[in-house]
Amino acid sequence: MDFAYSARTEALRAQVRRFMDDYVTPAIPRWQSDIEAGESHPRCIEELKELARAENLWNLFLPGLRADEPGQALSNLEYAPLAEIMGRVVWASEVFNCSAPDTGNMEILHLFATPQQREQWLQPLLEGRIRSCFAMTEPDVASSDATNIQTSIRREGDEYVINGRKWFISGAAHPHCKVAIVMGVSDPDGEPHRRHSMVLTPLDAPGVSIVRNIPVMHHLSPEGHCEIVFRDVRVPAANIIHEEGAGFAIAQARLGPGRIHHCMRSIGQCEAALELMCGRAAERRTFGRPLHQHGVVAEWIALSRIEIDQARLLVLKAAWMIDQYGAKAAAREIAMIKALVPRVQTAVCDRAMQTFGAMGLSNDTPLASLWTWGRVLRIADGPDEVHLRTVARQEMKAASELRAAVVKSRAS
Amino acid sequence: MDFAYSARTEALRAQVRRFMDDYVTPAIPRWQSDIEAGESHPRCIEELKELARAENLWNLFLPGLRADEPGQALSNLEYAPLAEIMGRVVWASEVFNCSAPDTGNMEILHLFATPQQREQWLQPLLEGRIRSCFAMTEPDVASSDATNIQTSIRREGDEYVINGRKWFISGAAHPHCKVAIVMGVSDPDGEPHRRHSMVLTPLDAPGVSIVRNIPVMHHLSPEGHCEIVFRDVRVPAANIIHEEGAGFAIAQARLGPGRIHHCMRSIGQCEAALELMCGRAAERRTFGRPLHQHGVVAEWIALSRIEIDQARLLVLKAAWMIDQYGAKAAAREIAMIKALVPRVQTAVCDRAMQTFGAMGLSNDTPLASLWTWGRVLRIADGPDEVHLRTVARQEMKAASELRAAVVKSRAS
Amino acid sequence: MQTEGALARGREIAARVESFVRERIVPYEHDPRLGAHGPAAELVAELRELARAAGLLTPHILPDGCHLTHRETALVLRAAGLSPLGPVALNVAAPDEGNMYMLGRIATPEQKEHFLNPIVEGRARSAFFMTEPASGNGAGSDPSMMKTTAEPDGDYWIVNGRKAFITGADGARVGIVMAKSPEGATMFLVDLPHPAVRIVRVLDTIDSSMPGGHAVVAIDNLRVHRNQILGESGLGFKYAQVRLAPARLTHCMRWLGACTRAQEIAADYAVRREAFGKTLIEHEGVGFMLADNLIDLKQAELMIDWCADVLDTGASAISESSMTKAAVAETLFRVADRCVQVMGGSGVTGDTIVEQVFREVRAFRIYDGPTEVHKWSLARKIRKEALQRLSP
Amino acid sequence: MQTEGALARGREIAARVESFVRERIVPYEHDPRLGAHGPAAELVAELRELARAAGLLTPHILPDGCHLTHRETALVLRAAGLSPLGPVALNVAAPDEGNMYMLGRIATPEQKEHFLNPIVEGRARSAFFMTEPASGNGAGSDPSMMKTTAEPDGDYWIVNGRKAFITGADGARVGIVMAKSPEGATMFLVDLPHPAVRIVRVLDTIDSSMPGGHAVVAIDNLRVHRNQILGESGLGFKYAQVRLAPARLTHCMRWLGACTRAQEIAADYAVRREAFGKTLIEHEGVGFMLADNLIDLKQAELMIDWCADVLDTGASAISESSMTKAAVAETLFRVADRCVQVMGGSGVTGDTIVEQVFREVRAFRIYDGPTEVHKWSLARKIRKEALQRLSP
Repeated sequence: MDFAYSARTEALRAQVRRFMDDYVTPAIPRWQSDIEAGESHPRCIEELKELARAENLWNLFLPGLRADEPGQALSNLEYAPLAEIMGRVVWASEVFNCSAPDTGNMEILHLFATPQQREQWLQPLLEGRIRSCFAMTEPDVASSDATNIQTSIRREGDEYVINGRKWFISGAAHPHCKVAIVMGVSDPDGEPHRRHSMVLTPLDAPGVSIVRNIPVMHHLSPEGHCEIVFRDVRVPAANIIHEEGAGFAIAQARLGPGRIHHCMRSIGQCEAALELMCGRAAERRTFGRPLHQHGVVAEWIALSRIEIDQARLLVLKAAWMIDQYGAKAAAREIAMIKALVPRVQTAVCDRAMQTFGAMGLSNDTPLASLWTWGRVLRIADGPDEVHLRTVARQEMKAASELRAAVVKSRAS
Repeated sequence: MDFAYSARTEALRAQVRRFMDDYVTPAIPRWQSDIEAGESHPRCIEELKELARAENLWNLFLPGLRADEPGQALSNLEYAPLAEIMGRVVWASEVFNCSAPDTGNMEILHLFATPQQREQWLQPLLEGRIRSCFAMTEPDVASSDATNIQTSIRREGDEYVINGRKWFISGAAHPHCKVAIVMGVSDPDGEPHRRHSMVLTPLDAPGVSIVRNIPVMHHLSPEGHCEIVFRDVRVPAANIIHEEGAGFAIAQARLGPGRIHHCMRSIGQCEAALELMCGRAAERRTFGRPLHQHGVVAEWIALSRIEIDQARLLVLKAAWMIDQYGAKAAAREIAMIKALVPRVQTAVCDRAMQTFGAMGLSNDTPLASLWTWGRVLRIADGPDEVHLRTVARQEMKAASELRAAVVKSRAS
Repeated sequence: MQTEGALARGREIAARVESFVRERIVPYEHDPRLGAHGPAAELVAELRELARAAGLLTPHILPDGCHLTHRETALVLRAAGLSPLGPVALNVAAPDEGNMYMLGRIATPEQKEHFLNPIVEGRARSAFFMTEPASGNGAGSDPSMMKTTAEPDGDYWIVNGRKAFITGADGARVGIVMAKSPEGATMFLVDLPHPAVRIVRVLDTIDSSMPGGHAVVAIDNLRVHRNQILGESGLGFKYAQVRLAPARLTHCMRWLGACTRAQEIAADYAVRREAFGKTLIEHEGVGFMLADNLIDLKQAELMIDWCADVLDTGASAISESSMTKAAVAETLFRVADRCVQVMGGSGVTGDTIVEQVFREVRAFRIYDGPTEVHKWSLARKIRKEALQRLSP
Repeated sequence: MQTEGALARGREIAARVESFVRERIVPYEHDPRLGAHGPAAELVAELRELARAAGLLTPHILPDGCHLTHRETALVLRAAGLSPLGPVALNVAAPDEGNMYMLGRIATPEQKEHFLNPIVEGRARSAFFMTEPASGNGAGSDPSMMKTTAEPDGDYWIVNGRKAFITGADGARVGIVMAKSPEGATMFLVDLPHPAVRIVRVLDTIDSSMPGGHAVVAIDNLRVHRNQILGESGLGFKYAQVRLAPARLTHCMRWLGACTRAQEIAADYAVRREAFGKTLIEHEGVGFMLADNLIDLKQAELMIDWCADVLDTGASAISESSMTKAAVAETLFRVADRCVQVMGGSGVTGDTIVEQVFREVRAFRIYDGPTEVHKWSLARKIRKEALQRLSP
């Protein structure tokens, strides 16, 4: 057991931190003014991507990256602390070609793409030339139970015909977004976990319409959380991922590393919020003393530090487990961090907002926006309750095995 | 970074677990009936001590243990998971000569004992022939601020004369308890952190009287949490520990590893409580289904697992930091776990009690007693608030250093 | 909702009860006759003699046998609860208070004469034998799973079964035993002690305010005359409902009183004790805990008064009392927990009642229906109402 | 405490308000004229025309200028709050409602005619210029640190300063400006817009219910006639106290209404939506959240009614309104948070008002005194009372 980052990780952390300080942070005002001018893809992003790729800070999320693919292959444990640093600026991951949902999509394609799919979609994604989205959640059913997904993917000759409605499809409004991985029912009469398939669907295919970019917590993301209707959309049968009926299994597999990334970015946001809170507590005086000398503010700072450090350790442990034993063996840990980290983020940001008073409600700090985003994460990708249910089931199973072992050892 | 226990630790965990299963657990009924018969030191303890020493499971808590001293020297990180296993049975630590407050006292003596003190007190303690107590807390002042301690230790010729009242002195009612390390004021006019000294005080010295064994949360500990009056107690000047005025510094140094031990034992108790909760949830049915299928119980199980795993990681990290960088460098982490772990323990035990319903209020399970003990730990050795204050101060300091560094790097 | 005027009677009694408890009962809080299973019989008798002399024994029942309104009872029982010994001294403690309420409404004149009057006069304690052991799939807190049986035998009934957590059974002179007759759940009034009603053991529990503690009881071939059936055979659950909501609420009232006193003790401690150069209460961590308590105590009081008002309209207040019991038990536990924390080391010793109140209120989160059972039934109510709203 | 009878008038108005809001105002909840800085002026005018036609505009002020009692107001404002648009439509929204209350009590007949009547008639909005920017060590929420000055100049006063978070300043026609005169804090009534009162910017904040949003304002050499002083020079803080407790409380009333509706929406969603083979509400995790809300909503209601009763006795209710504001804001935030969680993805979109109510109530935990400031003053009160108890 060793709680120190490896030398390689420390070097990468320093490099990413320096990159953020030198290039990303100074670009924030440009990014902001482009966005305010209605630009959905600020120009600075492409410039920064070039710089990042030149430093080989590229595709850091993909442990299986091949030598002939651009970027460097890191383990989940190596990548996690880098995601934390990137997470401090909401749009920074894209600069390193490490942004969701592309990361998860690239993982899937890396595992299952046919040579043609690889050339058509994976290669451009790895090179950061296009972006992609993942169309799973549906407005009409509780999608945290993936077997509920209703969109139909019907085979007709050499094509699949897609009909359905999806929402909260992140990234679909990005001007580079060219393709969606659509999950739907291909075999309505099949066994529940073999009913679904995933197909690569170009966003410019006839019948695909982005109905709206949904404001989430009053905030319109430039990349979008979109509602998309698929009406008689036809794609070549060759666009199936892996095989018919594999949709549910792929969806399960896809979630592990992606959740680690999300959680580590959230940890970075917690650290940013705590720094802001400490700064405010040092500067602002009420009732004759600085805020940090008010016991309740000091307690908030301490609790935030405890919660963040604990959460980080658990996320890192989950990353380590995926590296060592695979995502399936880490299923319990992954569910734990997914239920935990957004709660920590909202708690830390909430305290920071309260420390800032009315200013904390405004966009003069990033806190209100981080807080609402944390609140969304308590629901997105399955609400807390679903993940807690998973943890409880695993725990009950482990406890019953333990009881059985005790009974057996007493009998022997 | 590596989250696996070392091979040596795994072997020791297996050995301690087996020892607990083979010897300690089966002795619980004998221990219980001896206690109920009014015996303050059940006979089984001495038998088990011999067995443990024979297996060299002895003095595992002391990294600095010398080759010529009994037992084996482990690092804090190696010992922590063993303390977790021992902690599941409240009285088990003594079997391995690893029980508080002797561990902390042995640490101090190991560092500072004169040859005579070593022979008279440390050697018998290391051999488990006597026990000791640590007399610091006083009823009349808030002792979590150690500079408040008022007991007087006055030099008179070749002797110190001790006058004062102490309470919550753990272990003082143990029949083998022969000596107290007493903290008091030796130089009332000195600089606040140099006013106090510690002296070794035999419990049979004239003027020492154990006024009462205080029931804590309605529970009378056989080893005692005692109130002790020192009235004109005279001890040789040679009984001073280290030097006059060193009391405060020694008290600070003593706390680090001891808190790790307490916290890891508490983690073991949390695991025991969670196991009981899962067992109950599997067996008991209400409103037509087993308890674990009630969402609220499942949620309790999941939250408990998350809280325990997080807390364990933070305690292990603190142990690792003490090993790597010393207790002082780990001060923030030690304050964090002291504020955190008793809260986790009371939360987990509270849920387990609630799962058992009325039975959870009775002594038919150990839960009520574990829960009340956890509640005491939120106050003993400094209430949560004091430790959170420490964490907040360290965090404010770190944050202000960080801001200064940013300003400096921008200026350069 | 009741006007101030209508509450004057209750206020006057409550004021006298408060003075009595603070002046006469509080000094007994360190009496050596306080045991793990509640105050000893001798102590109970001594305290009641004081209350009798002060004209305050059983103050919520008027000389004509009428009860105060629930709102008035709230005032009186809060005052009685200012000491954990107060309710026992004044004869407004559980389970007697609930039993008197139920017997007053359902018992025959002869039954009242024989069973109720001695309780009202503070000369006898009573116990309510309903809960059954959970192991072996007994009823636990789910009364529909009751296994104790009553079989007719001429003018008599023969009762057999096991009961658990029977508060005050040890030392009670009146028993109300719930059993399943061919007609359904039925209550039997029994003179205790009785050779067929055996105290198997008295549990060691974290609470310690109730005389006789909580017992596991075996009932073997208990023979009861049919005159001793309370009301009618088969209507036991209906009668239990009569007792249910008011008894939940009186627990809330008493523990509100106890927590009010705990807050006083903690605040007094916090203005005297110093740490790090100022009094404890000047530390925000402590001051805010006491401020939270102030708010929580007020919320508990308001919920109790609201539910009492509903009961005083004659409604059964099943869901209102569920809301109140769940909210008040959880709220008061937080209050007591904070008082312990404010008191530091003194908070975990018996040197003040804060430690006891903390344990008692922990237990209150479970007895009379754990918080979760109440929430479960509230969720069902919400579901029913939403469905009605959607398809009226 | 008030009898049912005395509340009949309030109940009748509240019932009409509730029907009006549900039937006429709710359909506007997706109106495109709802912006980040509140509903646009045109929408406000349209809604008020509906209320005027229904005879429900400014329903808490009677034709003779008298106000309903605070308890009655609670009933009416809760009903108005059932939609976030309701208070604006009915002209019972902040800050106008509090300003009308204060002007009604302090303004001269001439001032009422000129400044108050247009507000009461729903033709003008008003703003209360008190809070100052925190940076530069301005007042923030601590009024004793006020830096805006008023200097006498013959029959006129010259006012200079910076104000922050001035709700509704953008678009207001009546301004109440607090400044420090040689006598102390003083309030000036000002016709707006005015060239000397410049909206520096309107903040983007997480809430969006209040027309005009929250503005940063620069006041440069504003010249005001002495007739426009509200009451007397130097008594500004005293008048602010008149407004203080009632305005805190009406916020609580309105948001209680909004959260009540959010709970309805969440419950309706939870009985329709299915997951893992049953409706959401049948999952305990969801059912218990809704049960907790049921309890919390009742507690908020009871606190509000209690504090309103205290105000209706004529007391200033400073500490009662602190308790109520702190408790209700935190309680309602938990309620709104659970509604969001129950609604899942729909809960974070604007498809229902749940998302907005959640944001609004988050802001409410800060404005009108953050929870911690109220607890801080409650802790002082507890300290004072404990010291008195110990050495009377």
